[in-house]
Amino acid sequence: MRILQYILRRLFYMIPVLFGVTILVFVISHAIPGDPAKMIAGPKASRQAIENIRKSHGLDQPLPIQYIRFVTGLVKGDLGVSIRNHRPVTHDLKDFLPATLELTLASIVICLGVGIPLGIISAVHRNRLPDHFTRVFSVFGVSMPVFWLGLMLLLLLFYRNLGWLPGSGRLDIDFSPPVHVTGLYLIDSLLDGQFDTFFNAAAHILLPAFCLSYVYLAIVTRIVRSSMIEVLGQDFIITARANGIAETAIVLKHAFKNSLIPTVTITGLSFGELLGGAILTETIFGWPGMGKYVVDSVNYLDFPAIMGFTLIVALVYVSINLLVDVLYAFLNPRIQY
Amino acid sequence: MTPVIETRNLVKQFRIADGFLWRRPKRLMAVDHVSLMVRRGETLGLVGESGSGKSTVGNCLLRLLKANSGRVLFNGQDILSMKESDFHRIRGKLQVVFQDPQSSLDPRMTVQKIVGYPLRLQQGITGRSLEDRVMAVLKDVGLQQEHVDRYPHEFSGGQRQRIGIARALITGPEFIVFDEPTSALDVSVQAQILNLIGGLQKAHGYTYLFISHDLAVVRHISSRIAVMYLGSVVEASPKRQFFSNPCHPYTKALIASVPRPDPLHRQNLAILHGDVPSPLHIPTGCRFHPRCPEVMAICRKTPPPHVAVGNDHWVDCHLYT
Amino acid sequence: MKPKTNLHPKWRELKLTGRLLRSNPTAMAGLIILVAMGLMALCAGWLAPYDPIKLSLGERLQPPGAVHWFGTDEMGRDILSRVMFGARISLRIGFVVICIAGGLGSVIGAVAGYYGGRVDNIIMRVMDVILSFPSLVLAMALAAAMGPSLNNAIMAVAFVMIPKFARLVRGEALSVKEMPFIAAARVSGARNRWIIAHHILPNCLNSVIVLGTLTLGDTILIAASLSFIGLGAQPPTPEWGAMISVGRKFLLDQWWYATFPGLFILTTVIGFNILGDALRDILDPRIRR
Amino acid sequence: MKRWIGIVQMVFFLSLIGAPWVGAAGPDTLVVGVSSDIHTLDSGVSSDNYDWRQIYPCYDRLVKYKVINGKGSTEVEPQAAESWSVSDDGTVWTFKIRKGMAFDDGTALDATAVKFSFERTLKIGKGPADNIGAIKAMRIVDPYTLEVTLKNAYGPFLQTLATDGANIVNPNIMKHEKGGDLAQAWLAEHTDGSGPFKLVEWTRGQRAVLEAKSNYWGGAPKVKKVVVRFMAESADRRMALERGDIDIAENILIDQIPALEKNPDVAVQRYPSQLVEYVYINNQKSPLDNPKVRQALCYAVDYQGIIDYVLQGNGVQMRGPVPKGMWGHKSDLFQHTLDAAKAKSLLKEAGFGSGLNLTLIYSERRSSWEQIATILQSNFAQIGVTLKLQLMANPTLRDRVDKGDFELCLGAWSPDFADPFMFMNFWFDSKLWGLPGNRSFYKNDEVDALIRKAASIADQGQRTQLYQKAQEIIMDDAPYIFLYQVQTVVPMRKNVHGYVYNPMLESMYNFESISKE
Repeated sequence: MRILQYILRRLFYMIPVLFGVTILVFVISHAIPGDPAKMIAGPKASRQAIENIRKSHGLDQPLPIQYIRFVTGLVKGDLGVSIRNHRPVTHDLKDFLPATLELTLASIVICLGVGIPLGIISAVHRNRLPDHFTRVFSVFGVSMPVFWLGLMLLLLLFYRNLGWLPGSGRLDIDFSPPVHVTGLYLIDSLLDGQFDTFFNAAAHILLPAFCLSYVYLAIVTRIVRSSMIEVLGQDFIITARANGIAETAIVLKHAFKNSLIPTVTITGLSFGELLGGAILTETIFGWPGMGKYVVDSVNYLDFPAIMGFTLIVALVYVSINLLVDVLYAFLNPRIQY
Repeated sequence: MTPVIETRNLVKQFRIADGFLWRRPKRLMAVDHVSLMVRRGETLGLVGESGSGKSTVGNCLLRLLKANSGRVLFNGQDILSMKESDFHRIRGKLQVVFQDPQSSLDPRMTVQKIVGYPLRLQQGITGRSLEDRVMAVLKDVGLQQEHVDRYPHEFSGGQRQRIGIARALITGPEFIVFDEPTSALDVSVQAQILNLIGGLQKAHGYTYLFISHDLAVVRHISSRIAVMYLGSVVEASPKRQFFSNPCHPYTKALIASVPRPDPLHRQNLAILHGDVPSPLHIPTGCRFHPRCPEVMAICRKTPPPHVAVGNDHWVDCHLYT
Repeated sequence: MKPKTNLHPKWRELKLTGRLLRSNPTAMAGLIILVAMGLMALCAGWLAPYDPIKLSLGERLQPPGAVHWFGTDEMGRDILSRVMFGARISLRIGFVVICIAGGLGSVIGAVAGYYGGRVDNIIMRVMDVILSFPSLVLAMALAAAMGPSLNNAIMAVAFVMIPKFARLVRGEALSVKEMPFIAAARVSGARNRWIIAHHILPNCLNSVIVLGTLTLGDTILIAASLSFIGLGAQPPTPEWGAMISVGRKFLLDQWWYATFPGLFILTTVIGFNILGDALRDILDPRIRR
Repeated sequence: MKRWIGIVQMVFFLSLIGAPWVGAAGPDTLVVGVSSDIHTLDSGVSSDNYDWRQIYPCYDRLVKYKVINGKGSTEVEPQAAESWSVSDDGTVWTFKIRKGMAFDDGTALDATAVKFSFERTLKIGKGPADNIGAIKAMRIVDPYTLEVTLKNAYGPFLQTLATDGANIVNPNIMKHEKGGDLAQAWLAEHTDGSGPFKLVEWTRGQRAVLEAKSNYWGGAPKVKKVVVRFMAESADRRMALERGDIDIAENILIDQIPALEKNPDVAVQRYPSQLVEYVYINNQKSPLDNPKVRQALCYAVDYQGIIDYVLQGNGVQMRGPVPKGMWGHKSDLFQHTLDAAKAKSLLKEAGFGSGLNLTLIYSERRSSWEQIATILQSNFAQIGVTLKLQLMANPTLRDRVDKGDFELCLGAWSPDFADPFMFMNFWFDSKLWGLPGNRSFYKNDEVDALIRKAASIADQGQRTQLYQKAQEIIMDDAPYIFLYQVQTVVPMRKNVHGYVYNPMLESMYNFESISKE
């Protein structure tokens, strides 16, 4: 009941934040000098054609009215029509957001799946070879420009020179996208029972997901390592050891559980940055997500698209953080709301 | 003698949880209609268990906390309703020494800066004359000249508390609150500090409010003692009467719980039943009734009256009506 | 107690920091990297073998060799010289951004944490708004709105970084303001603004320095990303991110073009990161005492 | 330590199993790697060659460009129109529509369908309407005869009918109309034409799949399926081409071409295009309103250097505004070449012997611009002109060009139809200042009169004379710096045959005649 109230209260606080987000995007995107009608009318368009486009998208209205129209549409679940793609922004969302979410989720899986074991190994073998190795690995991670890593190591090495992994895109040419349920190919293909599509999609997502996750992988490794070291030095662990409980059991059962909380926190915080970092990764790996869509929207001043997408990303970010806080309470019963 | 400082029906509540939708905000009654006074040149000891609200009273007196209602009169002037700029002018007259000498000194400031601070901020004194005044007051509290350029972490606990006292003294205050000034110190150092505090009072005629949970310390330094229980003062009397004729059952229990050197007196120890109730749910009637060994039916319903049981001796208890 | 010295107390603290720093090999490694980068940037005018801007189209895209250690770019310019001059821009971006974002963010965070209540709520909601944007998109839109230029890119990145500092300092301020020395300062006659400036902020300084060091690396990366999408330094000014951006077009055949600036970004950011990590320990008062 | 050795061994073992990734498509499927996704499939709305790439093969038009000896030409020949005639004053055109053509749902392609399509485009009034904007009225003479009346005689009219804006759309799309949008919402995501292909899949950001119609009236296409893959990065497309994942790669950066040519599986074809790049000089802004200053700038540019290094030789210097390969081009026209001494003396005459500060704006729309801007900066420095470069977002750039708020600006232009009208009338008519075409804000009454007259008559010989006379005046006024005419470079797998390049159909493919071994 308490937690429910807490969630409700947090949901309530989301409203002003999202409202602020719409205002901020609206102001910033309209502050970019230029006219979307001039962008999409084509290079040789007559003034009449530009004027017609401006009218048909309501761009001839004063800005406050445009904003009010956006917000009233928003309340009805309508994000407007993309100026550049001539179709509802919600349709574009349905097409591009899942790809980004899939990439982001996959990189979180990699982050945790690789980062936690590395952190544990590092903590258990503190100041010995595996630890040094892990620490070097993670310093490189947080310091590497994402786009550079993607270009140099991954595409050049694994795709072009070694040919172990497929290149850009989400699927090979022989595969059709699975039936749209969640939009995440890895899940949709399994739901559909198409295992070869699943493996193909998995092979495609590997490089970009690793590239995207590397920075956060390093952070997760560090966090797990330091909190493990702290926990391993505490009295109850020493007692457990003295009582002859096997070392592996101590590490996994006691120490690991205690290091979960900071890991969850950092994962939640990283989610927003992963979504943002996806822009560069998507560009490099030709990943058909919203990163490129947003960049193009900004380049074309496609206001409804910019507004729609930032709003959705903000919503995802805020919701994930709420989720993290709830998980927090779940993992740590001492915390009260 | 006229009181230097006096509180009338002082109330302080804390909001501990925000209200939202159907949930009302939670409030904690920390100080519940407290009336006290301290006369010029005397030391009033304020005792009570931790959480009884005694430090809150001290903080309200200094306007460190904003009281919800009631009045605080300093030399007859209500300082709670005063404008900030007016109060700023008399700030130097009211000073405080905190419990933890380590955390009450900004770790990033040297002794010179810490001690000279009130003068600099209130009277704009700087430079040579400020240094001289700092030197003088450091000498008063038993610190040396070469200490002025050091940081707090370079000192021992007792020395730090001397710095804290020096800071309180430099403006020449009329009234000083000591908020458990010795509880963080070793016993041997405690005595030194208590003697310093007492000596300073004798030399300069300061007025003290001495807050402590330790009856032994209070007994050592106070001329009058007040007892607080769950945000309210239950008994106040001159020191001699306080120990010779404690009236409130809580006071009796407190005195009885002080360990005595003589093992033969142990059987007199009164034992309080139960835990201190949460200040969120203050019992009806007399707030002490759930633990009181002499509880009566009326105690559960009616708040006790304020009764004079002797010269300058007040108690809030149904037993004396 | 420490032996008495005649040095000014501030210097004694600095000396202590220096001693702790010297006894920490990783910190020294980071410091040496950064000092080397800084010197390279400062002395680029003397060190660089060629003019970083002058075109010599005949020597276009030469591989690394005795004449051009890092090869040349598509305009025949010496990449080594451009990397050296590029350090000036990249480091400047880093420092300026951290100064702006760290300064503003700290003040905002301190005000929010110190006053609490409604002020805190409003400020932190605004910070949430900024945080809930993908930072690159926000910086991109800002840079596009203000017109792409180095200064605008700096402002945009700084804007995006403010909430990081604000959050940190707010958290610290919440605990610092409960410390008795804040009450003591008030009793001494300090007003709110004075307390924020003289007590809250200085006591958050260590954390801000650590975060600043760690974020400086991030900042260089974000600024490089902005240049990577064409919104940073304007050509022909050499900047590492912009160099990689152009260089990636040549990556498959002229690997050296994007590689060297990439390595320099990597090295610099590593320098900041390990120094930051070490500073976290060194400045920790629990360890100092 | 043993454990680590084990892990290393395992990785090594896995790398042996993991056979090189094979993703190539079979011979019935043609895969094209392109840089940009489709925005809309509605030919009444789109002004974008990248959209036309998919739209064009799905529709028929009244006329099409001829293919002569396997090469695309700028002449038109009958397609949906079997034949046509024109009145003497050039304003009334009568088209005989070919019988036996049909849309997918069986609806016959007839005069009504043509009339419907043109009217729809004109009514929508966006970019494509400008192309066929000469049409005043249409009359259905009989089900297979259409009479089109023009507002006034318009030289390039027939050429405009070969553009994507003149696609013939199935009138039945109107059943998808919503809120009077002329079915724009539906047609943005679907195709409904009588062309050799139809769009069967469009996964946004990933690919579009065109399926060949075996019953196409002009004969079944040679491949069964065309997959257009959207791959934003040039390096990505190049790697995919080298690995055989795609068959044709579009827009490969010029610097990656030499390495591609070394690949034995890849054939690199070069075609002279009519895409030109040039510098807008704002003729209305001091000191650029002085023709001597403009001429000086034209003399200061190292044209050959730009072509040799930026284009790697894949281009030729322009000679006047009309590109080579377009009729009306004058091969002996005066054209500025690099002559720094002359440039300096011209500047001196204009009173700027001591130097001049100018700003060049450009965007990242074309990857070559940054290099060109840098070279121009260095060229201008030789004659004492300090050039400030200002990169800006494309919308901002277009806005400033439209308002005339610039000094120098880099631009590119390609014709929509094969007529010098696309250059002469757009670039120099003082009625079209700003974005509509005259980006140098040039005004010369004599030129205005010449080009307007040339547009209103049908006779090519006469028109050539008028345009060439105008060009001579223009070269003296130096309103733009004409840089070069690009060679389009199309790399494809060696087993792809039958590709025909047409300079009017930039980024569009003759998918129906391409085959794969």
